[in-house]
Amino acid sequence: MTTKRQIKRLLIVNRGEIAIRVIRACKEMGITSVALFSEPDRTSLHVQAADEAYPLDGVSAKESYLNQEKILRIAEQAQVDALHPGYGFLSENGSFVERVEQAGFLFVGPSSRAIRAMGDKTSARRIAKSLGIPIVEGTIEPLNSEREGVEIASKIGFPVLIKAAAGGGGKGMRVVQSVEEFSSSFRMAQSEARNAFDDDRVYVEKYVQNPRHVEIQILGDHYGHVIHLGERECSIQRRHQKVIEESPSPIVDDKLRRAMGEAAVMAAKEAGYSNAGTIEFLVDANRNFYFLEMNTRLQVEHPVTEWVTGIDLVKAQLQIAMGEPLPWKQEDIRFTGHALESRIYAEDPRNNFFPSTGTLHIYTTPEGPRVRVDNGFRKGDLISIHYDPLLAKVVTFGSSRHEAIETMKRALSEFIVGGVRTTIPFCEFVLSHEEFRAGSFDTHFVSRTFSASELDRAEQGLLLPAIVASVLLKTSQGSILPQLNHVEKGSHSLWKKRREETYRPS
Amino acid sequence: MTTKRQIKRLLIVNRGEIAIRVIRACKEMGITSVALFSEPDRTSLHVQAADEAYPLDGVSAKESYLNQEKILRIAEQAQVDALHPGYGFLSENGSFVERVEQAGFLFVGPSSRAIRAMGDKTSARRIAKSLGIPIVEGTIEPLNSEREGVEIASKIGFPVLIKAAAGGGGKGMRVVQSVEEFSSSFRMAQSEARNAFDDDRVYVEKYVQNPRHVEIQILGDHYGHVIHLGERECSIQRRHQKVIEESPSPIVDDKLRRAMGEAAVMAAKEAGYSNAGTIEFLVDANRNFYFLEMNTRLQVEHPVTEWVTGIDLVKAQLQIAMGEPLPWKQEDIRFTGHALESRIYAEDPRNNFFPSTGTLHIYTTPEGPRVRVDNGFRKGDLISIHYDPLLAKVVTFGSSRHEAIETMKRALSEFIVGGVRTTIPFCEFVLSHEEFRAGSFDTHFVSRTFSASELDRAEQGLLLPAIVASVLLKTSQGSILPQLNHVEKGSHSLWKKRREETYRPS
Amino acid sequence: MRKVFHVSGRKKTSQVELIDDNSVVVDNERHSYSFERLADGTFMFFLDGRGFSIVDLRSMGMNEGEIGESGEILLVDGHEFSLTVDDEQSLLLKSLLQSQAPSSASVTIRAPMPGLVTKIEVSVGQQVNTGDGLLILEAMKMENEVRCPEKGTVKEIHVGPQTPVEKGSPLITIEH
Amino acid sequence: MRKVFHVSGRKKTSQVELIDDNSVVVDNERHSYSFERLADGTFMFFLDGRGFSIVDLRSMGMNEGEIGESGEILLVDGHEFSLTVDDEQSLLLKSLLQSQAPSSASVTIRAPMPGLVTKIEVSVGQQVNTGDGLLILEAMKMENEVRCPEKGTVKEIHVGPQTPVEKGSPLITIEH
Repeated sequence: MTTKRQIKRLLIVNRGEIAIRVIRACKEMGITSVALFSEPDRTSLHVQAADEAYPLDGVSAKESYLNQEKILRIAEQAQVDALHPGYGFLSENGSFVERVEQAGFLFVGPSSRAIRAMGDKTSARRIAKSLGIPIVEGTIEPLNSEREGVEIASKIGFPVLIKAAAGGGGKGMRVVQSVEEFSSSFRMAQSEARNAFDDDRVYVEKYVQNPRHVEIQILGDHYGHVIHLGERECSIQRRHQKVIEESPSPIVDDKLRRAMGEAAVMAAKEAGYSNAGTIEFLVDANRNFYFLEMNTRLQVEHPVTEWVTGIDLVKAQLQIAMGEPLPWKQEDIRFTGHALESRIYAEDPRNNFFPSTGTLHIYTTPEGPRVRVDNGFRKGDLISIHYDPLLAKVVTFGSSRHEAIETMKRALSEFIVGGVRTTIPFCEFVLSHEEFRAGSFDTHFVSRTFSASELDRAEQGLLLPAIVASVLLKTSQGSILPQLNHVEKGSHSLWKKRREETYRPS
Repeated sequence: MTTKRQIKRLLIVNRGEIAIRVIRACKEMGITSVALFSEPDRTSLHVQAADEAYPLDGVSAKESYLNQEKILRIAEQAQVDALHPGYGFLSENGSFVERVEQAGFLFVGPSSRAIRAMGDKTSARRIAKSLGIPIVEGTIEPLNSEREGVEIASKIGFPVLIKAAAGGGGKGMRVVQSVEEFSSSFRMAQSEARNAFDDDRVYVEKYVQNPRHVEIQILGDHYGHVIHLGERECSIQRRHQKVIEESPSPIVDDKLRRAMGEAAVMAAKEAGYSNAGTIEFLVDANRNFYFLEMNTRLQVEHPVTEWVTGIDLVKAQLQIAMGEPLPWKQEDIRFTGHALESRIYAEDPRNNFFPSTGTLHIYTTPEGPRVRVDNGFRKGDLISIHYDPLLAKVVTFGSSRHEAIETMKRALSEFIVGGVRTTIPFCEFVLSHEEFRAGSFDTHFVSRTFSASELDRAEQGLLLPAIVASVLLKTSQGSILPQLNHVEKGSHSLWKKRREETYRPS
Repeated sequence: MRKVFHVSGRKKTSQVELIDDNSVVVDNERHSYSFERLADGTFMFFLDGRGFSIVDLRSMGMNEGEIGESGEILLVDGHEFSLTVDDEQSLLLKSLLQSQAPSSASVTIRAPMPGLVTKIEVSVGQQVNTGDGLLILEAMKMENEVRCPEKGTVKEIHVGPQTPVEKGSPLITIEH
Repeated sequence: MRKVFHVSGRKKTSQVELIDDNSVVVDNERHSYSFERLADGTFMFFLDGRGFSIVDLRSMGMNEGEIGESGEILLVDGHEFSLTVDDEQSLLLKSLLQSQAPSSASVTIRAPMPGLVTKIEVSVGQQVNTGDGLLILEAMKMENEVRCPEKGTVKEIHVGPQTPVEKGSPLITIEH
């Protein structure tokens, strides 16, 4: 099918943590990494991390990271061998991938044909159905009109989900509870889909009650060999976007893993799929699973699979793209321990998870045992409204799920961000919640258990120190007791005065 | 022997990265961590990381972290249940441990009796010999005089090693090539040993040519159950101190691992040893191994063992100290992948590895896949002459030794320190060296292959950018072309002027 | 002179009196403390022996519209607190001002982030209930619906469709 | 006016001419560059399209005794370089000064770190060879032997036993 071809220079068509993730793989493989950057990103960390960098014009995603002409022109100019799309942006855009292929570059991902077959949600549902893989009830074809949607929704019964055919990452997705809501949700989903994917086709499916969201990672080479790397549990979501993921899933046993894995591999083979991909399933309370969609790219949450399998998925992607056969058979894949990921978004969990913008005045990431940080920013960076609000991912590992959770709590306690609000306190809430710790939760966990007042409760123990510190800061500003607070490093005065007894805990 | 007893509050008798390592374990186990700090350390990271902190008087190690009276008084005052000594300082001081035991605290380490038996290098040699474990030729008893040392050295033949009976970490150790050198080396070893361990007894052993330094990690509980967790290869040393370690060792196969592991377990059992400990061996070119000494504490390089076994050694130490039986049998211990550690010391590799002091003006640690950083400092901290110059440890993992090495090179390229010189460029030299990469090296690797000019050669590709940048910095200081360099963030002027062609690589 | 402060936030007001360089009385309970500035401008804070890391976000230029002159925004171990700190003089001043202010209760909803108002879903004079959609604000590739925080009548709409807004800009005022 | 500089270090001297805001000629080869200051005071530097991170250590207060007025200490991708940068005027001045200086060759060994001199192993007038021990400097719990960098005669000993020394303090001067 394909012959082997080296990648010596790779263009990374993305920004933030995922661009840096790919750059790191390049460094470890001796590949020259070439970055792109929009105007506001010109001094960003991914530009600094890359070997070379080329400017894109403009500020908005559309003008920059979605600008196909410009990106292809840079690929020519920089004489790269291949393009890596990361996730989001152009990663699942079939016509872009086709142009990349036609221009003679390798694309680090599936072929445009496979993306069209599986990346399009409606086409993927058709394929799954044809293979006898259970799917969620709903339309197979995209909706032609709002009216058609209302009719189908009424037939299968509310609540329903409107989803972007080209979608992913929760964008262009809306839950509709009743006929009255349909019209506004339909238009918002269309408009979001158009903005995010440049494709406003949407479809409708039944909204499954209390499901778990479990996905299977697959890897396929250019020679028809496809394996799966087990599952990721992704039920902890806010606004239909994942925020905490883990592998293995607390509800998946060997038998279910095998069944879901086989279905995933079958679907990928049917579509002639190569490279890394993910099949998303809903799992109901009786452990029945339903094909949901396929993400034809690297997932945000790929690190949890990397940690439990020991396989570097980005390096595997690059090797596959170079025409290497997969070095593993299914039986070579072994799972060790438990891995957990927390996504640190610039969002305000007290205010409906609205994006939070500003300057990262303070930005300290965690370190230490069993902690991996995939981070895209540094102190002083500006978080603007132009791009996805994902700042970093914290991934932890444990010999048990309990240990992975305790390590995550410890790691998040070390992650200090000042200047924007983040999902850190929210993740801490989840990690301490009994249901989560017991492993018994579904995709409604957040809406059922979380509110801003839960954060107040969790932070109760910090209120007294906050009160006293606020007075000390206040008096230092108002210069009432200036000598008290701003003890410069190197001065011993306060120190000397302080009695040892001060340190005795109450 | 011992009954179970909870540790709710733990006093950590150390500073820097190891204090933080123990604090992290406390956080993950719900134990309140209590730190100590000398005067210059009062705003240090380990104080900030701990739940509580108590001041020690004075600046020097002797006045502060070695001040037994004061430390025991704080333990009383803070009402802790146990003390963790870390490594160095009082960690192998039998009389301190005895006082801790007598005061009714748990000591997170072996009993004072076991420390006296195994921590004393001469006593440990006696025990090993009695069990039929091969030892390096030399004295069993500490030297009574310099003259006695010269006699014995002449008998077994130069070169010889003078070693501190209470030693560890290369302190109080000297190679002596000839009779002439003996006197000065003897006195320097004595004086260093007195400073470092408050114990100036030294002994002499044959200096084995071209050996490898391989050690076995053991864990023992209070009920006589002892297991080993495989080996660490520690042959990459400068000044007789380890700087890069790994597990597994490239020369240890299953058979040798079993033989060395069994010898280590046998010695530990004979000494009634509990908690974590390490038996150091020399391995010669024919894979014969010789007992060298036992370190009766946590090792600096424990993370490599943690990564390949999945066992958290500090948590295991705490559980053992609480009287828990070991939850593993020898056959439960499985080794996965390959782990590597680079020690980042504030030392100048261009100047004989002399300690390098100053302020950490720039301090950026690595992140990303398969990287663990155990770090004790942050930007702005002052590195003084008073304590050990270890700044941080970078640990990497790979499914193969090759991957662990490439990940380490990538990680070290991200570790940026400005203000003091470090072992980073030296570690990069080792990681790129053919002998190291082939796994064929011994403890003389560094002295045989390394010189400052090797660093110049490795940095050749950075010289042109350094030259141009130095002129740009110079002109910005001299305000010849001020508008050129200090483009403030947010200003687009330079950006706008720059043509895209600027970015085309030559 | 006694240094007494009233600190409000999180549905609570406390009285804080600074006694000396290492003790403070909060709501009649005495606490010991120390407060140490680090090189990066953050603080190491010990209260009754427990350590906390403090970041003064206000001094770093972060200020929400609502906080005002007497507000402090700080991080305590990474958790953000917005508190109002008044001394006895400023409290007196406030109460005087308040007694003279008109008593009509109205609340102004402000933009939680910079963005583009893409649609306004209410009109002036309209009755609104808690949770009703008021307008759509587009930012970070998402359309976010700003919802009504409490029951009332729309008094004023400060923006139009396609208006770009800054964080904290007034959007809609609701009257009870 | 042409901006020409002579940059010396690592056993090499290069001639650098700044042409404009994005090009430079080094030893007759033209290179393109851009130089961008980041929020933390470091620089992002592109030379012929390759990116490098630059830290200006001198401006951060780091200066080795030996570097002098025209020296620059910088990190390039984390690697430290100490280079001497002269323009044509300062070069001229230096050559004038040098021609007037006495020609006796001596080298002063300086303390590589702060520490305590615990022992002096040579005396004035003594012949020393490369690698000979000169004195013991104790720091960071280690006794470090300062060795002789080149053959010569001990001309002056600047310290005594038990003298605490700063980094860069003169220890011993050797004459060829």
